[in-house]
Amino acid sequence: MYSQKVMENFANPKNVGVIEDADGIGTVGNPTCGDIMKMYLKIENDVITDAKFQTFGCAAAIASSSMATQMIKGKTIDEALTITNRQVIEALEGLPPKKIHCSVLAEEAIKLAIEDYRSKKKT
Amino acid sequence: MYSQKVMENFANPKNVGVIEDADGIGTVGNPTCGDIMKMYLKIENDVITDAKFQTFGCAAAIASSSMATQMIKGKTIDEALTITNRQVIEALEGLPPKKIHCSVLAEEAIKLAIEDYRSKKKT
Amino acid sequence: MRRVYLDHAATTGVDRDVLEKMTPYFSDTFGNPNSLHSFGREAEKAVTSSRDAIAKLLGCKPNELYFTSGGTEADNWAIKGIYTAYKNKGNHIITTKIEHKAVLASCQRLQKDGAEITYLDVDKYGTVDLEQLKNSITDKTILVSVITANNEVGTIQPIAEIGRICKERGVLFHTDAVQAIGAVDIDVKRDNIDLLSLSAHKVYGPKGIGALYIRNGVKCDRYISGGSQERGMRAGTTNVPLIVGMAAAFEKAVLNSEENNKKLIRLRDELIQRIEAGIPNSYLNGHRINRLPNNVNFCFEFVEGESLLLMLDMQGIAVSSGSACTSGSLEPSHVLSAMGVPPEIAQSATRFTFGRENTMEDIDYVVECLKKNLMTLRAMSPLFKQEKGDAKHV
Amino acid sequence: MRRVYLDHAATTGVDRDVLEKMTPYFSDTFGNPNSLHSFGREAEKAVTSSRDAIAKLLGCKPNELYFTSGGTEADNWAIKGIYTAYKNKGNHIITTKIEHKAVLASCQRLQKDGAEITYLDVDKYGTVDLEQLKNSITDKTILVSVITANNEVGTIQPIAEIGRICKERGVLFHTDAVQAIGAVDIDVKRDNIDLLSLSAHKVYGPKGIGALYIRNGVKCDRYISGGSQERGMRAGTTNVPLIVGMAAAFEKAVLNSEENNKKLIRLRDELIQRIEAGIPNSYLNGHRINRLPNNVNFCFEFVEGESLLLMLDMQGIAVSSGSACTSGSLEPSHVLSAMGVPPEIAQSATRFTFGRENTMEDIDYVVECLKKNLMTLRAMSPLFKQEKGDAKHV
Ligand SMILES: Cc1ncc(COP(=O)(O)O)c(C=O)c1O
Ligand SMILES: Cc1ncc(COP(=O)(O)O)c(C=O)c1O
Repeated sequence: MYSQKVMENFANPKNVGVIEDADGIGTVGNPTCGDIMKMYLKIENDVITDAKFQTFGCAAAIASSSMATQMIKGKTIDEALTITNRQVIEALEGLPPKKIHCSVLAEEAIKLAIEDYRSKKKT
Repeated sequence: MYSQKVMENFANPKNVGVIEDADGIGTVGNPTCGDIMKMYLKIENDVITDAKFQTFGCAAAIASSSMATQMIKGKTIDEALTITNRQVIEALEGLPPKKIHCSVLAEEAIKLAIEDYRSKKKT
Repeated sequence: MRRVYLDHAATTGVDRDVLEKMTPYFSDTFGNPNSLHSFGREAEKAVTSSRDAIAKLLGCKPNELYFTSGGTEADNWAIKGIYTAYKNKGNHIITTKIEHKAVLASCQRLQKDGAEITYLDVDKYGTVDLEQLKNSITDKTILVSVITANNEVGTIQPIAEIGRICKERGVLFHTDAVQAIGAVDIDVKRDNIDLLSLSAHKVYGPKGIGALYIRNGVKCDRYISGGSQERGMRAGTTNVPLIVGMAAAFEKAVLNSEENNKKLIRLRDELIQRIEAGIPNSYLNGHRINRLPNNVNFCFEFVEGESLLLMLDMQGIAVSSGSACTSGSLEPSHVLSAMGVPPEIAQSATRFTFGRENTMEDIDYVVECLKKNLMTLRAMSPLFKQEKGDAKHV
Repeated sequence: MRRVYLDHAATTGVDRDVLEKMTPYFSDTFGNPNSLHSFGREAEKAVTSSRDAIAKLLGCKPNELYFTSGGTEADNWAIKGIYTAYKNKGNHIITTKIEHKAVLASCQRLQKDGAEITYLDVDKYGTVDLEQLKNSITDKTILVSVITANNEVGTIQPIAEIGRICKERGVLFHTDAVQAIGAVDIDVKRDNIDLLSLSAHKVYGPKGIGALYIRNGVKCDRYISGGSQERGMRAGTTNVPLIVGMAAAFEKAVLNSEENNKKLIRLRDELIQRIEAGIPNSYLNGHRINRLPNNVNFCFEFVEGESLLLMLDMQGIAVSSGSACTSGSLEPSHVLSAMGVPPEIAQSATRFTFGRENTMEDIDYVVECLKKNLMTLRAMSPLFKQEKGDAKHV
């Protein structure tokens, strides 16, 4: 049911963990619905220098987190904000219809983490 | 579905044929319903000395005819009148429920043939 | 004793190659295709490729095929599922007097729930009347169900024309193709078929597996409720080995159909010719040309069918009197009645259906036995009188 | 790679002896049991002796058994067939919140047609409340349907007591015994069971075959309409090889049940004990004693079930998250919800179901992999914080 790429990113997820002094943190999802994704970003000069995640969820959620963090590392925050769940799905070589929402969580987590960074910067 | 006895009486029916100078003839059934039985009796001093049949019908009808003619040969007509379809079924070692009516035809054919004999004798 | 099986329309034995393809899925690759682990995924793979193969043969998409427990379930599902899904639009269904009992009984069941059913007449060859069909369609009509080829007398219906009529009039068209697969060229898109029933065991596949094709866009309520199998449309653990068997059997039947049919038609026409030439008072049932390649069906006057069947059986020959489903019942075949065959003649109907393993020598043997048995039975019949080789009613 | 199959509640492979007994009925003794000729009679004989054998195991008469395409069809038939047959008497059916989807979905279907359904609660071990059952029966109640043993958490219900209550109150009692056959001692007469569903593929029989027991005297409308098979109660060509396989599988399961169960219970209790002793934040689901001999079901806090399943699968271990039918759906198991397990915990439910071929060494391997995987997944989870070997919510 899962593509090879999903299974690779699930079996050996990249960027698992916590950034203790993160500049932005985004948490999406809800354990009663089955998935929580927490994304930590390190940002220097509006460039994402590091990204890590913690995810409670299915293989698709873990793979989406792994893929999304890889995709945004090194990107500017404006570039990162243009990343859609479709792009995550493409990078994963597809997701089953029932699992599309996992890629949406990844997109949302990035956006929330950047928002968090921006709101912190303002204050 | 049929007992061995039924199959024997179907494969090698006894008393098939016509008695040209029969003393009594009984015909029952109806081709549109699937069975016709015609029984011919030769009767001397109220004793059935010969019995033959012609039957259009299923294996059970043919076997019932064969068995019934064997059962009445040598009997007085009063004895023959006591023969029931149950006795025919027993002698055949059973009939499937859907085929019980075939033994009823045999009982009726005997009764009609004897009635025919008696009504002819009266005239 | 020599055994000659001439009841292939009742069922066939599983082809050795087909059985070989099925076998690994009983005990080795035995997983439940609904399971996410590798045992399940291996099984799912076999189901997917079977579905793809069958879809290709029918000219439909794989996701338009739903596996069932056989032709009977497929017919029940099609008729009842369309009725409950569309009854707010209309309660009228058109079918024919010569359908298989699975369709007829389903329609009769729906009549109790308020459905109105039109049972189309057929002519003496068993062909439906297209004018009557056109005239029967009203704005309450939701479904037309016509059997592709009849299981008793073998008559093939003008399915593509019926499909065209239904399409023009905006009603759904279901056809029971259980007897037709491999014998009749079917393409569900070309022929405008909306639903089609299949079964494996008539073409050397296993018993207990079939399929319903439902064109995408047609709403058909699920019939067996429960788990999410078959995309939520038919619950019950997926029958992997039998599905693999069905696909293999259909492929063999459809891909070799030209060759198979040519051989069967030769046997069929030889038997018809020999009976008509050699056995007086015998009448062919069904259409002479629009006929299943393997079907021969005759009435033999003055004789009852079951007796003849059992006599042939004692000689090792397996035939059917009427259809396997109705033999054992007392009424004459509903198909022959609809064709206008009088009941006393219909009683004698005997069906010979050929298969791949039959030969011309089988025909010699069958004709010889037939003649002998008919002589015996007719001699026993009070309806028969031989007069200079000619027979008349008494 | 080592492969350990621990998903026997989803399906089992066909036992070699069973397959051997079935095999001749595919291609050799292939007749249609409805046919009158010798090919048909040979097949009929196999069906009759299979029916006799199964009846004996259940304590019923052979003519109280009807073959179906599986447990799902049997459940659909029982629920829907009783409803349409008795709806003039009453429209109320009582079932439980922890039935198999085949029963639940059938009841939901009937609700659309005007049926009133009471779904009984269960306690935290998954046992139904007999007082609530008694209080729910009204003069409109026609049927009580309670699963003999649950397929997810393995809890066995007090079937004989439910039978007694139903008998006293004059309502019919159906039980889905698909998971229970061989594992639970069943006697339909002693236990006052009116209808009972069975399936072969959970006990090393083939998929796609099952049976419904209907006590003589109970009116249950036919569900699959058509031919006269199964004494007019279930149409469709009789599936001879699979019926033979089912009988052989049931005989092996029931006649050796004591020995089988003893072995399974040893494995079951060992795994439970090892998980409870070795894995923190793990919670056993279901009843500790009234439990299927082969069922272990745990929630592992801070982890999602599918991830764990797929990790174990990469190590060759096949388990189920919830049941095979519901895995793939997004809602947490309806069974665990009914037992009061909070959804975020229920997400992690993992079912291990043993079979005849499993060993104690399998358990060593499974526990080792479980520990490793749980460590990995928990480390990845934002919900989990390790504090001196103890876990707490963030
Ligand atoms: C025309 C037709 N439809 C339906 C069926 C039923 O199919 P199955 O035996 O697979 O239930 C049959 C054969 O029995 C048939 O000949
Ligand atoms: C309790 C229970 N009932 C019914 C079924 C359905 O049986 P089948 O797979 O034969 O349709 C299953 C298994 O899938 C089950 O576990």
